[in-house]
Amino acid sequence: FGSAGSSGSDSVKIGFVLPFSGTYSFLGESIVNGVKLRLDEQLDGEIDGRTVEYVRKDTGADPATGASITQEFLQSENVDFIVGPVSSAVAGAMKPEIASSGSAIWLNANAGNFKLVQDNCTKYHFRTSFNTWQTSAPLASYINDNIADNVVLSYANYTFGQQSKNLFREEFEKVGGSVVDEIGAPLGTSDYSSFLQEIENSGADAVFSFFAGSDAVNYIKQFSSFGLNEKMTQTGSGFLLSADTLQAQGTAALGMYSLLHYTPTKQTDRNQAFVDAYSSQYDTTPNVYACQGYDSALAAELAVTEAGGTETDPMVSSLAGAELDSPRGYFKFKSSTHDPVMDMDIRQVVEADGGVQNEVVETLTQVEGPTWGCNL
Amino acid sequence: MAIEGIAKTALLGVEMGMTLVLVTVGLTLIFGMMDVINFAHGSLYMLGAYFGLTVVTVTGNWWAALLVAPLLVGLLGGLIEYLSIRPLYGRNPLYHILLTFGFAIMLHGLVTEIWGGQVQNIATPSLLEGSVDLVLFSYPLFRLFLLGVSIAVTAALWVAMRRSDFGIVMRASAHDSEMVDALGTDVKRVFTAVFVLGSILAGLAGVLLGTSRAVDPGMAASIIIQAFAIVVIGGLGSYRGAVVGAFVVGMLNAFGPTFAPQFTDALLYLLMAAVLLVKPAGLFGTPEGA
Amino acid sequence: MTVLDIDDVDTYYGPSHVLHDVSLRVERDEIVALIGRNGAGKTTTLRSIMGVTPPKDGAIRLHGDDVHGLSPNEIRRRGISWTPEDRRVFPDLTVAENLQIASRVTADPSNAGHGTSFTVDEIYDSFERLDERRDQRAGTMSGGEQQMLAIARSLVGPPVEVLALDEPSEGLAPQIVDDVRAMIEELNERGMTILLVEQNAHLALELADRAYVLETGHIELTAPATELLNDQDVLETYLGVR
Amino acid sequence: MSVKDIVGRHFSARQQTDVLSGRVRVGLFVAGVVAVLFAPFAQAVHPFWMDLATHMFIFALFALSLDFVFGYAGLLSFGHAAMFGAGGYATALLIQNATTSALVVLPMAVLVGAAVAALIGWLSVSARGIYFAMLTLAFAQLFYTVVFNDIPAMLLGLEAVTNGDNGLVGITALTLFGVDTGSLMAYYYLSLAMLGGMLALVTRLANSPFGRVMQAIRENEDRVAFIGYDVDRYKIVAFTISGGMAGLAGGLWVPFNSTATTAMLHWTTSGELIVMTLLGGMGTLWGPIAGAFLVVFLEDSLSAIGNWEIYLGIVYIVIVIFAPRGLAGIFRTVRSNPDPRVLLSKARSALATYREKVFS
Amino acid sequence: MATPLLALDSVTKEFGSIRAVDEVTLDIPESEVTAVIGPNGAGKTTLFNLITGRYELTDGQIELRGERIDQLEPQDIVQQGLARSFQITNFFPDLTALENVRLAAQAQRTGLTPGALLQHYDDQSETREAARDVLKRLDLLDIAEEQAGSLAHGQQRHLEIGIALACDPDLLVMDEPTAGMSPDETVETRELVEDLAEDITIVIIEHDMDVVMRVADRLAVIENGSLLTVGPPSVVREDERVQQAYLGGETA
Ligand SMILES: Nc1ncnc2c1ncn2[C@@H]1O[C@H](COP(=O)(O)OP(=O)(O)OP(=O)(O)O)[C@@H](O)[C@H]1O
Ligand SMILES: Nc1ncnc2c1ncn2[C@@H]1O[C@H](COP(=O)(O)OP(=O)(O)OP(=O)(O)O)[C@@H](O)[C@H]1O
Ligand SMILES: [Mg+2]
Ligand SMILES: [Mg+2]
Repeated sequence: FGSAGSSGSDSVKIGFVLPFSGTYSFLGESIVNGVKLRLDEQLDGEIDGRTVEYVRKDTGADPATGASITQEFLQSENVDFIVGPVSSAVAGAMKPEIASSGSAIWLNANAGNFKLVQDNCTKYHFRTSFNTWQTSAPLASYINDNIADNVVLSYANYTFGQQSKNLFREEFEKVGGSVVDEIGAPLGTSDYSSFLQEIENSGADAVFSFFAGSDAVNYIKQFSSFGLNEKMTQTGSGFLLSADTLQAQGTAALGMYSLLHYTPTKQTDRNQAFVDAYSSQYDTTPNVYACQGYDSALAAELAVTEAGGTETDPMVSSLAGAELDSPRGYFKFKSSTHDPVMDMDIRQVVEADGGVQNEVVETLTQVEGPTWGCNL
Repeated sequence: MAIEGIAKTALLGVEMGMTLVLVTVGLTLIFGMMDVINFAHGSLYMLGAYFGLTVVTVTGNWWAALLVAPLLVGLLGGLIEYLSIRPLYGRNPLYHILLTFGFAIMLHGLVTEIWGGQVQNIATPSLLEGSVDLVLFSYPLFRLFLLGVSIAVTAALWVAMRRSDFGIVMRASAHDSEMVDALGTDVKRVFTAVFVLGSILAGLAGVLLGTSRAVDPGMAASIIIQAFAIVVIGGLGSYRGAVVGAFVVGMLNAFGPTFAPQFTDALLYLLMAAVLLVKPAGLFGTPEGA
Repeated sequence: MTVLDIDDVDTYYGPSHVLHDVSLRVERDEIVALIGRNGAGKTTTLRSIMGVTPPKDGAIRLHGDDVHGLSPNEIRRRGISWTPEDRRVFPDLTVAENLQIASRVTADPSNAGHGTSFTVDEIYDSFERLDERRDQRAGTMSGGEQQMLAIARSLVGPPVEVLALDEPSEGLAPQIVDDVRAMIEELNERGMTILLVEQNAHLALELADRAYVLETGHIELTAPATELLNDQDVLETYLGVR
Repeated sequence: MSVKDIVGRHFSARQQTDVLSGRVRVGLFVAGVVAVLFAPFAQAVHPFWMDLATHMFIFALFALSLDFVFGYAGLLSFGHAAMFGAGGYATALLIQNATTSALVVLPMAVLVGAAVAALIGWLSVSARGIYFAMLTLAFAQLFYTVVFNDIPAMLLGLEAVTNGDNGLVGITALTLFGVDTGSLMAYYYLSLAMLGGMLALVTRLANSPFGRVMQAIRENEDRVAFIGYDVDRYKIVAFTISGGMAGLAGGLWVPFNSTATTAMLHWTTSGELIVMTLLGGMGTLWGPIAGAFLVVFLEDSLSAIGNWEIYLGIVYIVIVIFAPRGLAGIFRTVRSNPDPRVLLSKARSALATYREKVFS
Repeated sequence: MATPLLALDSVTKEFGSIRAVDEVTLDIPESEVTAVIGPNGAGKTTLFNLITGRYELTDGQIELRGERIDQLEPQDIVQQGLARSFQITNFFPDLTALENVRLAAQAQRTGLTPGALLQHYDDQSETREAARDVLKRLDLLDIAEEQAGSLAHGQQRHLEIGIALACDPDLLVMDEPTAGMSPDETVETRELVEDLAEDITIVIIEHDMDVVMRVADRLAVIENGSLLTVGPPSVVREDERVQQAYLGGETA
């Protein structure tokens, strides 16, 4: 059991609903690191004179566990903020708990499913991460203009992959491109070779993909080992080629394009300061999850300071429409959805000393997604 | 599909199947001999990859990893057998499920603790980079190497099992190890040897596949059920079954996405169910209790 | 010369004490019978000797060397071979493979070669049925056939100094029992010392030189076999032969 | 006359050979009383203990369902997640679209679980031992892919039925006679009552003529046919009953978490269930309940630590090596030698046996 | 002549190239004891396996009271009144002796009904009494509550018969009931068979000639799968072929 009792008026309590075991544990830890970098290191564990307390529990990848931890944090731990989760499925299970309780702000530090906003959107939900539209659709016109007017889509066959692929397809067809074929591979596929053959057979000039984690590594490594990188241009949502997988993908990823809201190598002063602070604290470069964690901390900081306390409704009001000084560049919570409005980077993988890295080739400013009927 | 397409897919199937053999052989040998349902086998495979990763990082030499990592896994497998499975002989083999499940969980946590949860990969040795032109199509050299090693190991083991009485001792021990002992064979030593051999093979598969695939703590869970399915399809304890089963599943993996793209993840289980409904003890197994 | 010397052996199955200070001695080239009612501890005595159920106390010496505490495989390789009760053939293995399990074993250096053993070919020469059925799965053989296989299996492998037979005549047709009798005599002539456990007291006593009578884990008496064969009292009290 | 005497007399009128002997029944009765009194106590001290306890009850019920076929009839099912999930999804869909009445929903969960089990059982009984386990695993995994890919929606032309990997969320609480069971305490008592009722039912089944046949099948399946029983039919019936209970556990689990997710159907759920059963002591009915309690407790209390699986794994390994019959075995040893010195020497001899087995 | 209780008509069983049972035609008349003898591996047990439904016939047919039973499952054959005991003891070692027998008695009385699911087994007084009667007849009543697996060998062999008996058979087939018994136990078993023969038809496989000669009304000799001869013991034992094939030196 965690420490019982409610947080006093002079403390801010944050509950981490994140995976600390299993495949996603690395993401969970990165988010926690990001949060703690801001609150513990830069603010000495205090927001506006209130001590920050944490509770954490492991969701694994199981939505039911996520829901029950959320319940416990809300009812028994009396947390002021919930930070998490990693997976959209877990987020779906958490949402009804948070919406009906209304006793804490939910800083959604990674789950991108746009449906969280579409169906019964709740004002307690603030996305410090992204939504699926933002990490897929905006790449469409860039590809159509600069790379190819026909693509084949490949994706991990689960909600997130399907959403990314559908949103991209819609946008790509809207800007005049054509989609030759779609190829879905089961989540967790370790050998993509026969899917790759299908991709090759499609004859498209470019591929747009959604894969993440170990799937992304397997897919990219095998894509290049079968020589497809010489026949077509690989593009994708930023998770395909993010900082945490890029090391493992290595030179196989060279020349590939992706779209994401945070790039550690981005040459801005704000980012440089963040990277330096993070690196000196944790001995490793930050990734997008760490940035999302960091921004969650910024949001908590802003909410408590502006509202002058941890009352939920005043904090909601102070966050809606507020801007954060995020390492990713421009960041604002859109008033109608509480989704971020932010800069998105189109990056290409290039060689760097001792490996490869993403280089920003173009930044799309203040990218705003649809509202999906949500009007808070 | 064009002829070169079919040929290439078939080669892919053979390659995927033969590579799986490295994992399934250990599993089936261990089961066949000791009735041990080894849930930790996937973890040994995973350790092969991580040990390989570390050896490559330290020495910078992939070939050293190929040699050293499997031996380390073998050593660890031997320790596991010696310290925890050995005291359980003679007990209901169902308890091995609990034991090896415990190891699988523990090793998963341990690997995450030591190497971290992020996805890694063993860099392909420069000697094996690139592709080979096979007239109809070109094929990655590393994968051909993988295929070659798997075939060589499979064949060597097959010959060794035929030449020696190993296979017979194994099957006899599964049924009545006390009697095998009383007839003059040191069953415990053979058991340990089998476990070590199975571990070495799993470790070898770990290094090889850790080079062509992602290395992460989830790799154990993702291979173990597939490996079980193969072993069951072939018939528990049957070496031939493990090879044929892996081959069939390799083909299924290769041709599945072409012919049944919507159902690729169900195919393995459909196959397993179909085989067991027709042959309740797998393709080459002998029914339990018969 | 004493080949096998069992001294004050105590054996337990878990908490239950089955053999109480059992001592017996087998001289070279003897046939010694161990008889007694069901549950007297005959099988347990053989299991103790083989190290399958190691005794808690006492000594077991094979021409002077203590083998107590060695594992069954070491004991076999030193020259004691055992045909268990209930056959215990490997049902999934063929006849040939059942024999191979035993024949593959090499002798321990201390197995001085006083004993003898059979090659697999010799077995096939003497057991016609096994020869015909080399590739049949042992589990599908008839009861009697399995019994033959079990005996045959204990005759191959490292030289057998002492052969411990547990109820070899069980389930055999009368004619085959005659064959077994002849075979035991022949084995003995070939140089195997034989420790024979039998329900069929007549058979055992006709074959044996000496006999021990076991009753609830104690050695009750020992005497030359011919003497016992004619002692109706003893036969009735300890063996239930009416 | 003490309570214990009355209880003991009432429960131990039958023979010693009954499943759950008189002594164990007394113990269970006392445990039941403690459980009933626990809720008000928890309410005062730390209400979330009730949440944890409810979690334990539901998994205990689930483990009980497995022990009935596995420990009792010798059928190792590696596919119980299918029935758990079927009951759970049926519950979620009913609550979302039809009614929240527990009197309708829970019986339906039982029926759906039983129907799935009947099908899987019917298809699997011809296989034995591990092959049976693997066949049930195959069907359960097929079921998992059906739900994960939302095949029902595809077939019915709807947008979503199972809602794929996102699962069904925001499931509201059950009502019982018009009363909402959403509070921690109400659900605590509901689950406890279900567990108690099912334990009584399973005990009854185990001690019935039918239960004896199941036990005989576990011991010597071959002979059972030769005394005149249709073995396959008995197995299917047992599997179906067990599936109904697993369905009930799923039906309780879903409103408890307000979600129905694919994780309920995944093979790891079946695997964890087997672990609970073995850890507790299979074939004792109450052992697996204790096993479920322990696993749920450990997972909950360890999960605040990083990489807590290391410790959980070690606990499993140590228990299986040193406590051959699981928690039930430990408990029996403690009960028969309450003297701590005797226990200490037992523990020492267990260590000695271990050393002997390893190093001899 | 009235229809025999059991009629075998050119019953044949092949295992690959082995003809284990070769065109055996044999009638088993009601209320007699028929002993089946023959060398090891002659096909006796296989014949029993065919009669009781464990194996499928390669050829021929089997009738019980004029009705074919060779297509039935083992459990259905038992329900028709034909039970067997096994050559190798084959019961439920962890259950008590009484439960072993009661299970068999129950099979004849209780189907798979809701009642059988929810009743307490001990409340089935008819089944319990039937089981106790069987144990009494076998003189096993005083070990009724002991675990079958812990019984002495001879008692286990008797229990093996008891289980078959509790199936309430009209025809009981017994495979080597005296196997592994001591001389006095063998005598007891012989007396038991004689007692059972009073009201049940029996077919018995036995290698102990003493037992065979005393209990059997008829002898059927099988060699190499075929029926060599059938007839009264006194006639058969003088048959030269039988002496050669089977009895060896034991004719005395
Ligand atoms: N595994 C065992 N566990 C517990 N007790 C056993 C075990 N095996 C045998 N016993 C007991 O040990 C005693 C001696 O048994 P043993 O088998 O040695 O007798 P035996 O003389 O060979 O009898 P038989 O003539 O029936 O073969 C018996 O009382 C028996 O019940
Ligand atoms: N499933 C089988 N496959 C192959 N051969 C078999 C099978 N079952 C029996 N046999 C063979 O058929 C023959 C008859 O066997 P059976 O068991 O009927 O003999 P039996 O007369 O009962 O002998 P015993 O007196 O030794 O028990 C034997 O040679 C045996 O090896
Ligand atoms: Mg004996
Ligand atoms: Mg026979």
